[in-house]
Amino acid sequence: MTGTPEDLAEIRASVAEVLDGQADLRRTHEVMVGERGYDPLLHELLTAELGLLGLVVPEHLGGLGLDVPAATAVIEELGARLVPGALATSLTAILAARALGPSAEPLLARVVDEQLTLAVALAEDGAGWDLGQTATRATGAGDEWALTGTKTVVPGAEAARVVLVTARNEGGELGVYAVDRAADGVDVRTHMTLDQTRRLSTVRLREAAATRVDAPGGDGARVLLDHVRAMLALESAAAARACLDLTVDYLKVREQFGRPIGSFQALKHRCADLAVAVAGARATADHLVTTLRTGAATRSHDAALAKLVCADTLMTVAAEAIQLHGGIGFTFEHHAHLFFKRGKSAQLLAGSAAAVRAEVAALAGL
Amino acid sequence: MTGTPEDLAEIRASVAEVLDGQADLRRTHEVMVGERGYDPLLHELLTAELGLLGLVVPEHLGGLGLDVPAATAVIEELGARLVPGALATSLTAILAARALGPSAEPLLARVVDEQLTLAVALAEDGAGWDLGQTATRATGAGDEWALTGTKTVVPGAEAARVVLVTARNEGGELGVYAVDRAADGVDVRTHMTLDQTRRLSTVRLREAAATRVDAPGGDGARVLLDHVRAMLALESAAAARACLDLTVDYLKVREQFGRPIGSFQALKHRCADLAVAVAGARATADHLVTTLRTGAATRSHDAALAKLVCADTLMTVAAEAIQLHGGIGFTFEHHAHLFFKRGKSAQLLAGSAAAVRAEVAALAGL
Amino acid sequence: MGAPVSDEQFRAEIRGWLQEALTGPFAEAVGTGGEGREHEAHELRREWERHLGRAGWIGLSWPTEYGGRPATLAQQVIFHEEYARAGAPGRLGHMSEQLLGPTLLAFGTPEQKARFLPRITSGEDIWCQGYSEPGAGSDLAGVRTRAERRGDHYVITGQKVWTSLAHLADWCFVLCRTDPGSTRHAGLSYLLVPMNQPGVTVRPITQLTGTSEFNEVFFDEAVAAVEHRVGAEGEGWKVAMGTLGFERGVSTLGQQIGFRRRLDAVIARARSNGAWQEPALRDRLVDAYIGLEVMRHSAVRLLASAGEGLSGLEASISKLQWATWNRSLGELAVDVEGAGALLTGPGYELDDAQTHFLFSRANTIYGGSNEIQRNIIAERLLGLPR
Amino acid sequence: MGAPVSDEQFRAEIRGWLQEALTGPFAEAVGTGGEGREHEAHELRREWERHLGRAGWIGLSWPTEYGGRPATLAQQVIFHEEYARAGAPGRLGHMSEQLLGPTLLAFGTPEQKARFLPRITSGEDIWCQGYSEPGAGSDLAGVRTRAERRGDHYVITGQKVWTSLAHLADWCFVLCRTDPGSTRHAGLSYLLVPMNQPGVTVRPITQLTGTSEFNEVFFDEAVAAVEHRVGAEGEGWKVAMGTLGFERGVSTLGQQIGFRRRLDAVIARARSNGAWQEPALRDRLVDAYIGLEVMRHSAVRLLASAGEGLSGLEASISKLQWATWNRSLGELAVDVEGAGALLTGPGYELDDAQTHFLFSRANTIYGGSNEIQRNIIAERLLGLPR
Repeated sequence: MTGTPEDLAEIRASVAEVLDGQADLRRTHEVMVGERGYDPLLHELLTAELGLLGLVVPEHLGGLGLDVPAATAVIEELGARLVPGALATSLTAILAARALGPSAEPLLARVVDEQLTLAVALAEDGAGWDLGQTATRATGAGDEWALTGTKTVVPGAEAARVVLVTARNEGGELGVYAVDRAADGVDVRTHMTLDQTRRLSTVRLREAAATRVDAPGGDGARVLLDHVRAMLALESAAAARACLDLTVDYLKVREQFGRPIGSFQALKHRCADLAVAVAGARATADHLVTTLRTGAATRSHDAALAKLVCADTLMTVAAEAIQLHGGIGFTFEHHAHLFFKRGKSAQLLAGSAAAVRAEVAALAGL
Repeated sequence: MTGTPEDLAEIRASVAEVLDGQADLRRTHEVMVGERGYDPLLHELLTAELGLLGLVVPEHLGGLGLDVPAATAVIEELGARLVPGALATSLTAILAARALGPSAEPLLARVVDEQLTLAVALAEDGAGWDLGQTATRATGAGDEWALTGTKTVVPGAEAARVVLVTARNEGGELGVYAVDRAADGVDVRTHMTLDQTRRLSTVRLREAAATRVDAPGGDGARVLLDHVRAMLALESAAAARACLDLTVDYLKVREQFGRPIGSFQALKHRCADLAVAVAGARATADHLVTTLRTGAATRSHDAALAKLVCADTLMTVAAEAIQLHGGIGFTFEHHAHLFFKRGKSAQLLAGSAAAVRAEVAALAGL
Repeated sequence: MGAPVSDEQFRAEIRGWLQEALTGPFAEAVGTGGEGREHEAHELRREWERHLGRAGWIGLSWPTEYGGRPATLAQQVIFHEEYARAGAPGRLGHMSEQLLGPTLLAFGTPEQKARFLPRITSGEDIWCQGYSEPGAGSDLAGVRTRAERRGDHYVITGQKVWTSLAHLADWCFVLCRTDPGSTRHAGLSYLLVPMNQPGVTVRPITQLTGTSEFNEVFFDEAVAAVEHRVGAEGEGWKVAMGTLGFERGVSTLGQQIGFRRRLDAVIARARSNGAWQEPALRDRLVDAYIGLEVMRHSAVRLLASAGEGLSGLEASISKLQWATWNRSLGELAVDVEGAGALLTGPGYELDDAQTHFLFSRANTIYGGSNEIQRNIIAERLLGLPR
Repeated sequence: MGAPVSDEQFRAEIRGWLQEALTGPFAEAVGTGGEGREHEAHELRREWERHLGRAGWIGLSWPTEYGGRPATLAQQVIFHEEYARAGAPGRLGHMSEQLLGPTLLAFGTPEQKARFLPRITSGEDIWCQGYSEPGAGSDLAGVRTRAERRGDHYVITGQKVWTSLAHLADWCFVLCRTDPGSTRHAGLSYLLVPMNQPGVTVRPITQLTGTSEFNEVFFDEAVAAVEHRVGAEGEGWKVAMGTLGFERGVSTLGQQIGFRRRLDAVIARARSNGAWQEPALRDRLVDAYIGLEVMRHSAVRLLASAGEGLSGLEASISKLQWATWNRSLGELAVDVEGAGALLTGPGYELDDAQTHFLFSRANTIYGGSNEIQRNIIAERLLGLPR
């Protein structure tokens, strides 16, 4: 594997094939109402067997050494099927760790070595995703840190073995720390969620042992936030497309008044508008992948903008999907509502529309 | 005439008949590009001959003594045909004067006696329609006042003989004053306007002789502002309806792809949404008429809300009218753009959407 | 109870009665059974129907011989306003009173009226509606459920969906195809079918809220008496359309009070959690307020011109307005909550904002979808060609 | 000029050339002839076309034998970007270069190419487009203009509308019905008609801006040589559709620079007059920025996958995006101005915001209306049934 477009297409295709067999929407539907809320066997298959965690980890750390697009392609395929669990957050954390440079190499080596799934914990009550207001404290030095604080609405924590956490040291500096879920002083409480495909947890840390992942003086916390937004953007763009496909397929076969309802012009025009939105979201997500790949300085701007555009697009498409399906789209057994709920969680996580829009404006220098 | 619903319908019908003959849209199109920008003969006909200025002036002041809805019906009929000039502003000023009570009776008597057309001048550079920031000064006392200041974007002034002006006296109190256009120190400069059916003037006052119209200690300026908003609301609701009718009639006859384009479902659904908006605007305008008629305490709230809703509705309908007419709707000789431009002037006059929305929220106690 | 009362008297009476009932034996029923909460407190709400009936609050404006009570259109609105204001429970008798009753009054035989109407006004019988079918959706003329006449009975086979309250109902009014060769609007009949018989099976539909308001109803050689056919054989379409007109009737007006309560609750929440300070959210809240004012003025205007009831056209405009408005408010409610709205109780237990957000997606689908309403408005109000 | 240059070299070259030309003899032409300003500075812009042609900037990627110049797709985009950035004048040669040229390259005879293309690349000939007809609008297949063959000529009678530049053009490419019994797509031919002949009359259409970009063109026994028919007789539809594809081509990508300039101007105005402090307006401005970013990413994505050119589908998405975006920005521009935007200069002279506001209403109508684009996307991209 050298990371050519053909390699990339092959990786995407093989992941898609596995997911189509093991983690299609019907399976997501089953898994999300189970006790765990995710499929441990799928996690095992994609990590230990397929080695996805090592995909973009450098070769000298034991990984396959592929570039960013290999991981983002997998995030998209997971997103299109709304796969629950810590697979997307793991790849997101790995991408973020890569971007953090040498200081994160020990973590990356451990990820491959121990096949660690990861979650990313940023938000706090009161602070939300405003990094400047982070109140979780880190005490210690060098390799030995103890974290105290509470992180809320953490995706992936129910299925992750390590959680990346933002915290402030005694000097007031914000940093990124890795905490083992199983360590003393770590309490993960997973909630039932409106978006059943994405459980959220409260992570309480009381003098929990941690290692620092980012280099002092850097913008590690921001790197983490940008990558979480990128995850939401990529998932949403892929899900929006899948949801539109689902809807269009239905409109082609469903008949009313003696005609396929997809032949009614009012519905056609609405679908056309959705297709335009989906194309825009996809292009914006693609651009973000390029930004992450090249390490461009526009990362924060592009991630914020893409999360806003893609989450809104998914919400628009999914809301129309329910409406265009009519009564059947309102049933629990149908998939439309999964996209709808996923759209709302993508909108509300990692910053409200107002906050993210203001960030985009500031970062764009408007 | 006793003001029964039947009387009202009769007044509306007879005014509509005159306007259909003398002031239909085709005529508006001609008049608006002329030098004056309005039709003096129509003004003469509706005032001196039909006596519309006396319609709602109390009988003891020489008027017909009808109630508010008689005047608002005329404003609506003028609005539906986008009739330029000072007819609507005259009726608006008369309604406001009625609401001001005994202090305004001398003005009302003069209006009937001399067949005065009226304009209302509120806005100033910098202040806009924020009454609190009015800078025009009134010096004097009793019946003799002198006004100094500049009013901008004044509708109707090009065709009015008297202008009602808000000004602040030496005690800082805001009041309503009547200024004769022909008086010394009054300079009216009329501009060409984006909305060609509504010319706007700058009225410069330098020690101009004036009489006070409202009673000290009251909220005369607010009464005036509310009535101007009411005028914009009523005109817009009526124009929106006329514009939708125009468009629907076109869609019924215009053929493309071998069918009347009104049979295409996408266009039908858009027209249905417009019809819902028009019905809402109309109901809101009707409610405002009731408020003005009963002197309800909700006047400021209802006028602000109605101006917002009705102006936006006209803008929406007119924008769709151009689009649904296609190329022909983009030509100057077509009427669609007159509604479109009128919609924008209704939106931007008497307070921006943001300012008026904030007022509505405050007045509603939200 | 025969003499007409003034609107003020009427309002005072219903308000007083509701207050007494809802602070007394039915205190627990307050707030139950609203939209998306149809699954709540069935037993209590069934008793509530009887309580309402005994007090004479069912069948306003119906003839007194059937247990009705004289009431003007304005008073019917007042009833709905006060009912909503009091937070009284969602009506199990909604279909019976708003749909079947008016249909029987308009199309029923004297015997049918005498038999069924008093049991509606007394709150005893609960009815459900058998119109929609799988695969037909908004296209009611696509009914495929068959009813074959055998002597003095019809034998019914087919399937209905989106039947709310079917699991509680005593009777179902069912649109069936009695002429097997017919298509579309022709050949349908309107039958009254007892639910408690071997040929009827009810299966609840789980909705995206995780709860079940709606059901599938399977008819497998279920039986209805010929004398329980409303209207002539083959004229069921006309009868059903009459009912649809009533469905979007006067209760819409009273509904506004409930909407205002919802809006006020969302605004209060926004004020308490700081969302009100966010201009974009505040604008949306103010726009929701303005939209509700527009609906209120529209309703008053309709009421002033309505006389006997609302036409289908006015009802279509009203349905499109409120369904779309309420759906938007549902989304606004969770946006005001922010990310906290993503957490539910155990077992997918939803709070008011979450329930509103999810359930209101049905508003624009049921009772004639937005698309159907737009068709009606475009063709029948604006006269655009088919 | 034969050897390929790098993109950087190319950009430096065109940028330098434009700067020299537009600070020198063509300084007065800067900013003229944009959207809604087609009526400006005709003589100077005609000379500008020849200046462009002499410098070899017309016919990028066309064969050098017709005066073209080797240029990659990326370089064509660079040309449009730099052109917009420099504020260079609106192109009178737009139809010639973007529409007719590619059509002749694809469908023309060697003689037609040799005769017409060099006069396009030299900036000598100006062409206009004769497609739309009164009563046909977006339905090009409804063409009724007839062309009757008489010996080596066609004799043309009929009327075209929305013909921009007709009053300046030397030639018009006209879609005519050559088979009098035909309907719809069949029986049409694509003819090249000289404008300077007795049978052709041009009448300007006054638009809602008060200016005239567009014209009506009347053909009254106008003449075109049979050898100037492009494609076979009766195959004009296929030829014209090829041209429509080109129309929405690569220039769309360069257009973005112009959009950004417009947006920046509106934002600058909002900052200077205080509108930026108004959250609702600021949100709309930021959303416009975001919308433009999305269009930019879409364009880059298309470019990366395009190879030879854009497909009609991608072009439809792009057209719908930019037309709707630009129309919204036009409204935003006057809303930022506030009530002051209601005053014009004498003689209805419009400023930039007013021109943008009014003229942009045409964006969603011409070149295939939004409705036509939605039909195309729904049927050809999504595969929804007709």
